[in-house]
Amino acid sequence: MLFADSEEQALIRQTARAYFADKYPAERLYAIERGDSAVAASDVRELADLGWLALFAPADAGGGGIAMLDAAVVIDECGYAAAPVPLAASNVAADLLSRRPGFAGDVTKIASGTTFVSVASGTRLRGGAAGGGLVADGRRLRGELRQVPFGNRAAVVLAPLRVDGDRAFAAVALDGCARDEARTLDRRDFAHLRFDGDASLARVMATGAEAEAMHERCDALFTAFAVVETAGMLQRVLEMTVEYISQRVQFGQPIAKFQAARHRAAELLMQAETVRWTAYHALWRFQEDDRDTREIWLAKHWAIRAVERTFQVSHLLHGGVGVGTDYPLHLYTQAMSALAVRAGGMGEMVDRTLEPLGVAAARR
Amino acid sequence: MLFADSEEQALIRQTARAYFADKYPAERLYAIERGDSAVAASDVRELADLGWLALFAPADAGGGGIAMLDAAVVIDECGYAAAPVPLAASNVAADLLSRRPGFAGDVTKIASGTTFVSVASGTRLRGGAAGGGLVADGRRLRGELRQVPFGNRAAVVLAPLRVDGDRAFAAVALDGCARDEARTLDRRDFAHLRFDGDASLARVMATGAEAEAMHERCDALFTAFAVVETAGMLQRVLEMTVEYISQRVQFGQPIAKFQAARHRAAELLMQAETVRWTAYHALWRFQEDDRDTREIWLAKHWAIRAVERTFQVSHLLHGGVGVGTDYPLHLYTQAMSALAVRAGGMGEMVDRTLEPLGVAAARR
Amino acid sequence: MDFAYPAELDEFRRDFSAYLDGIVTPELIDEIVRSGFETRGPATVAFWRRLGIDGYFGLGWPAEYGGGGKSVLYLHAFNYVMAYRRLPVPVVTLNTVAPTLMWIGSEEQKREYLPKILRAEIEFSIGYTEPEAGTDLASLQTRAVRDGDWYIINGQKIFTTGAHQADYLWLAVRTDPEAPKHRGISILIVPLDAKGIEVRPLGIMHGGHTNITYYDNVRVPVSALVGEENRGWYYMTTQLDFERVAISPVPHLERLFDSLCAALRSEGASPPDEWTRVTLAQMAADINVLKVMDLKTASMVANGQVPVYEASLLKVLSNEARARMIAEALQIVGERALVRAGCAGGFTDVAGDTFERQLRESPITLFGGGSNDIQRDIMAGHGLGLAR
Amino acid sequence: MDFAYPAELDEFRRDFSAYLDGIVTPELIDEIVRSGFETRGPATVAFWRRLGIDGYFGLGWPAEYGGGGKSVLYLHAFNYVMAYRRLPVPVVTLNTVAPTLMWIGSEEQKREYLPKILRAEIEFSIGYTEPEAGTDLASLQTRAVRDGDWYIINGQKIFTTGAHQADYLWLAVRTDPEAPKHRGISILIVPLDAKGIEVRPLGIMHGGHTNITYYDNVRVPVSALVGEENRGWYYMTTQLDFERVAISPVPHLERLFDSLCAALRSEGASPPDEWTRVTLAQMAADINVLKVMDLKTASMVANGQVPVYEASLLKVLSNEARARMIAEALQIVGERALVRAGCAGGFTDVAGDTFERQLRESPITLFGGGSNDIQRDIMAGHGLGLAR
Repeated sequence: MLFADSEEQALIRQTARAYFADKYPAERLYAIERGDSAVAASDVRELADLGWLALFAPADAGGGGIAMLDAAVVIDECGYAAAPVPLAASNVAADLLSRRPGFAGDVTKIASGTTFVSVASGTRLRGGAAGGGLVADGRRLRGELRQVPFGNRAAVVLAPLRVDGDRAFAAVALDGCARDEARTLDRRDFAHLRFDGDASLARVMATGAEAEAMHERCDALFTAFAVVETAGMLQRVLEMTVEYISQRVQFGQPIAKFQAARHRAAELLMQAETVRWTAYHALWRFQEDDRDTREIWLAKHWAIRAVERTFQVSHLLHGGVGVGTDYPLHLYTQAMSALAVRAGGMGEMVDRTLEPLGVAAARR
Repeated sequence: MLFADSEEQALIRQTARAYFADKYPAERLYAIERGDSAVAASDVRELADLGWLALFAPADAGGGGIAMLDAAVVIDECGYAAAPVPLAASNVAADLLSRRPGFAGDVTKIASGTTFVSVASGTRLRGGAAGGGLVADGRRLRGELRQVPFGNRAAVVLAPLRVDGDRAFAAVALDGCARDEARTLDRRDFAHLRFDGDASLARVMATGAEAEAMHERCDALFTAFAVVETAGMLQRVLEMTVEYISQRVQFGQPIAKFQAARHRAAELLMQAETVRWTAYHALWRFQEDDRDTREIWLAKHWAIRAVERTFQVSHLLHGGVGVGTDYPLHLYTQAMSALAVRAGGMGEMVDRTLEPLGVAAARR
Repeated sequence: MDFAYPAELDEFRRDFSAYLDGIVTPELIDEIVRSGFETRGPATVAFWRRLGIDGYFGLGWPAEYGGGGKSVLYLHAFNYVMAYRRLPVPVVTLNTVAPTLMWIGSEEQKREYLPKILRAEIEFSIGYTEPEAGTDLASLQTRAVRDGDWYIINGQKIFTTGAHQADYLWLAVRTDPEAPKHRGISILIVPLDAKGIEVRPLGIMHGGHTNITYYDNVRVPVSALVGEENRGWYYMTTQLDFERVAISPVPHLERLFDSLCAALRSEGASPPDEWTRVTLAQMAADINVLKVMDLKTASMVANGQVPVYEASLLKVLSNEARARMIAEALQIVGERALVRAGCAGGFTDVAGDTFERQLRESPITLFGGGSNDIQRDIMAGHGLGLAR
Repeated sequence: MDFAYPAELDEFRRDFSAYLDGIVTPELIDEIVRSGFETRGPATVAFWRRLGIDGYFGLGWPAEYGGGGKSVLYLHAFNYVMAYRRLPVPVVTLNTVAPTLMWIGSEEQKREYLPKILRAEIEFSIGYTEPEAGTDLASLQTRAVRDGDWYIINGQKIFTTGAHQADYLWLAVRTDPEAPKHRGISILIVPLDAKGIEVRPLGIMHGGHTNITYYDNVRVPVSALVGEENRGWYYMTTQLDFERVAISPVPHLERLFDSLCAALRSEGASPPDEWTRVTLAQMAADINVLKVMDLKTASMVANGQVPVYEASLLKVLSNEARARMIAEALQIVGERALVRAGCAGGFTDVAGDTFERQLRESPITLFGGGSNDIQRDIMAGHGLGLAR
């Protein structure tokens, strides 16, 4: 057992930290937040060159073929940098496509940066608004997908839908759909997609129980990576706060000399550590046996509360400085609060957490 | 508006504090806890002489006729002293009996200390185990009442029951029942009562909707007084803890000089204050309009969490001293933890709290 | 104990609400919502003038200053109703400047400013905090040096909120650098068009901006001094005790809660899951506590007492409840709560505010007016007698 | 990262559980339950001797001392299984005395005590805490004065748990009153039948008692000194770091949780209400965190690292979870959980323990082994580099 980066992971982490720090310094993040800059096609191509858009899809299907846990290190560092890049969505999409024989070409296109593919995953994944809204009826594709990550520039989105009344999971080309900007708490690049077009734009990947399983895999992976990304954010918030209270002088001494402040910092440490290790551990279990998603939901459940506490404590310790748009804290607290809702919220996690317990349902 | 004792209430409080301090000093409480002493018939007669067994039942029905809020001050002080006397049960019983024309004689007997009457109120009041277990079928009274307060020496217990299939509320004489000691976390004088006797021992006070309303009133009053009693305990735990940390020296200074300890003491203050005022305010609402029980459930909901926090914080600050049986803290933390469960627990309070919100039930 | 809320105050709340229904126009609401609940636009100014003329700004002022002479409970009720409806109030001007002027202002200052405040013709911005003096406010360094009949001000303030649109600054300055830090502070009234003042915007995460203000040899006459020289700290803290009561934190939380319940009750909403119901029940219990403790502090002031630890207690309770409730509201509403105002598919509360904006705004209360840790120190000291 | 739990350890757990099924008799369980999980009775001693003979007490000891030479992960697994089943372990003797003796004991001490410990023939009680030295352990005052080949001990200890039934004390004494407080402490092994020792019971709220022990000119030979004179504090704290890992707080919580789930799943149980279900889900998430962090600290030790802030983190997390979970368990079970052992109508967990007793026991962990506040100081210092 080793609860620390392997040599290879340490190298990946080092590379990713340096890349994100260089490419997404605070000034650029502020500009993106203001709308004065954006993650451009060239930025995505760079991610493709680094091999980060399809990290753990098998190499023979056109992916990077590295272990999920190694891939997670990149996502972790993406969170640490608060880089608003669509790594989680792209990697999940590549994984799903790589598992269907006829779709290997798509993985290659993702990996090379030729086609950007997103996934329609979000809150209330199971039967909720995000993924349940598409219907292919005869020759027509109708409905909408809400808050699709990077939906403003994706060419394809993977989504559950109904084809002639049956459940299916498909790769939907976005050529014919209308895109409404859906600026959110954390990001500017989400979109609401409205479809009223040609059903042939939806290439069905699976139907029936297979589609259901694919949707489950999509949810599990997306949630697991969201927790890993959150762990990266919590780590950076911890470091930022420790640095701030060590330097900021009030009442004649650094804030960190006050016991209450030190204890709050210790709480941030607890949140960051626990979210990190439960996230990686859950992903490892899934990597070993992809029917074992239980720890993913437990880790998300925990992470939601950790984010809430970290939001409060980090802002409390930062005081006025922390709410300034020229200081990075708000980028993190906003992004992690959104992630806490996005990849399955508390209500859903309670349902999923209770399932394996075998405890009878409430009387109603 | 006045959030403080009136002159009359201050007098009642002074009397009650002095009486309980004199009559139930720590040494006697330890002895009662060990089983080397008990609240005796003479102790109950003293309470009768003070007029405390039927404080707010109307004077013309044989009660003390004071306001509920004034009566609550005595219960509050009973909690402050951790005195294991059956004031809440007796006063609730007197109130219920005073409201039925044929039962004024019982109130007089309660007030004079001739007959001790308890109520079968407890956890899961509505349809739960405590009150729902009695059946009068023809000439036979059968069933059991669990954890009846002061059930080891009460002569009568008020309880809901079914009479020939209909809901009823009755005064049940305990002559013919078997009593099993039910020593609990907080007390030695509870009893499980098992009935297999004469139905005429149950004098019916109300049936049908009236019985239901009486049961509701019983629950509401019992819960409200439980929160008031809890407030008294929280106050004493606060004072005890403040005194302890002011005197106990560690690392060369009193514990109270450590910011973390001071902040924890502040938290105890918050718990004690909030439970006190929500309890009295809720009881006042009920006094004004006895259909308005909403605040009682809200106050209990809050008090349950306050007790949990106070348990942790007070023991943390006391360290080893707090767990010794020669120091009073454990009497309080045990008693308040039991009260938190007893007069309606969290599950029930959530149900009752949600009722007035008009929010649709969960999908199942 | 007497918990009966005075019938005349119930009546006042009803009447005032009906009055507001009559004068709150769609244009006003639109202006408020579009500004992100931050800017003072023309509809807002017109609204305030109307409130002033109709006597609501001077509700609690003594008759000699043209006020209504009502008890602090009226002020509390006024602010409660306004806050619940998310209507703007010139808080600093009404709750800090005016009462302090009535208390220790010169006759000239009273004559000059009070009538204009009453009619909403002028507005003040508060200049206390400095880059190196946040929580430790008393260590402020902006200097005012006496030069004949003038003070000459040099320094820098941060979080001078509203300074870009106000008329005057209510400025805390150091007039005696030799004295212990709490004893060398004075309050000056400084016109914002005085020479040497520079106002620079400072973006804040919930939208809009506060300001940094720079003072370069700004000259004001000695008549700008409020009260006695070097007694400023005493005025500031005494005023703060009262201000904390007039401005209840509770109506905002009540609106949040009511908005959630309304959304869940609305037709077409899917029934809430177990977690949502359990969370709502907890919120209801929290709101109940806050309302009762809020009444307690208000009634203390009405009875001539100064709630010290009680105000701190209410602040800590409400701050923690607010942070928790907003995070939970996002969880209850789900992804729709994440959408920013103006984008399709979002969700707003009864006052047209998004929950995501309220989340972005929530940190302010965690440290504004003394952090929760400072409040806990106050409770330990004033409430329990535990000296540091 | 490598999270795979070694297959040989899985196997060990399985085998050990099966072994226990074979030797745990109804008499043993009855003795344990009736003693309130406190007393060492004859069935318990027999059980321990059996475990000792079968090699389980020396699992992690080097072969030279007759041990199994297994990694700390085996110790962890052994303790986990025992704790989950609520079976007693002579914790102090096995986890403090034996490892410290192996580390810095004299050859004579090793020869004298280790074989007997291995065979469960002797037991130690720990004497660290004093009335005036609780959390601030290093300020202990019990003196040991050198007198030729003897130490003469005078003083008083509190919470000398088990001293009424143990054979030896593992006593921290002050040997140099002039040195800084951490540098004048030594460890002595003191037979409990030595002249001048008085053991008085001190009742504790979860039942049974701990002890106060008095030392009146107690004489022990200098050979009773463990390691070097005045290095005691170093030995105590170093040992503590390792001890904290071997003894996981998690199995107790897992048993609590599993007991609740089993009760709710059992036939005849009414379906849980919403609050219960939401609370169970939260407990499940908490348990998951604790299990993962517990594995982390254990694997660190197995890899030769010393978990300092990590151990504190686990302690704080588990203490808070424990206090919360037990209170919630009482709420979930309801009034039946309040009934004391031996009275009708109660409820017990899978190991025959009542929840109300566990509530009474729960305060111990909040301060035992360094209060949660001390642990937070350690996290801030060692984990974040924030000096006091």
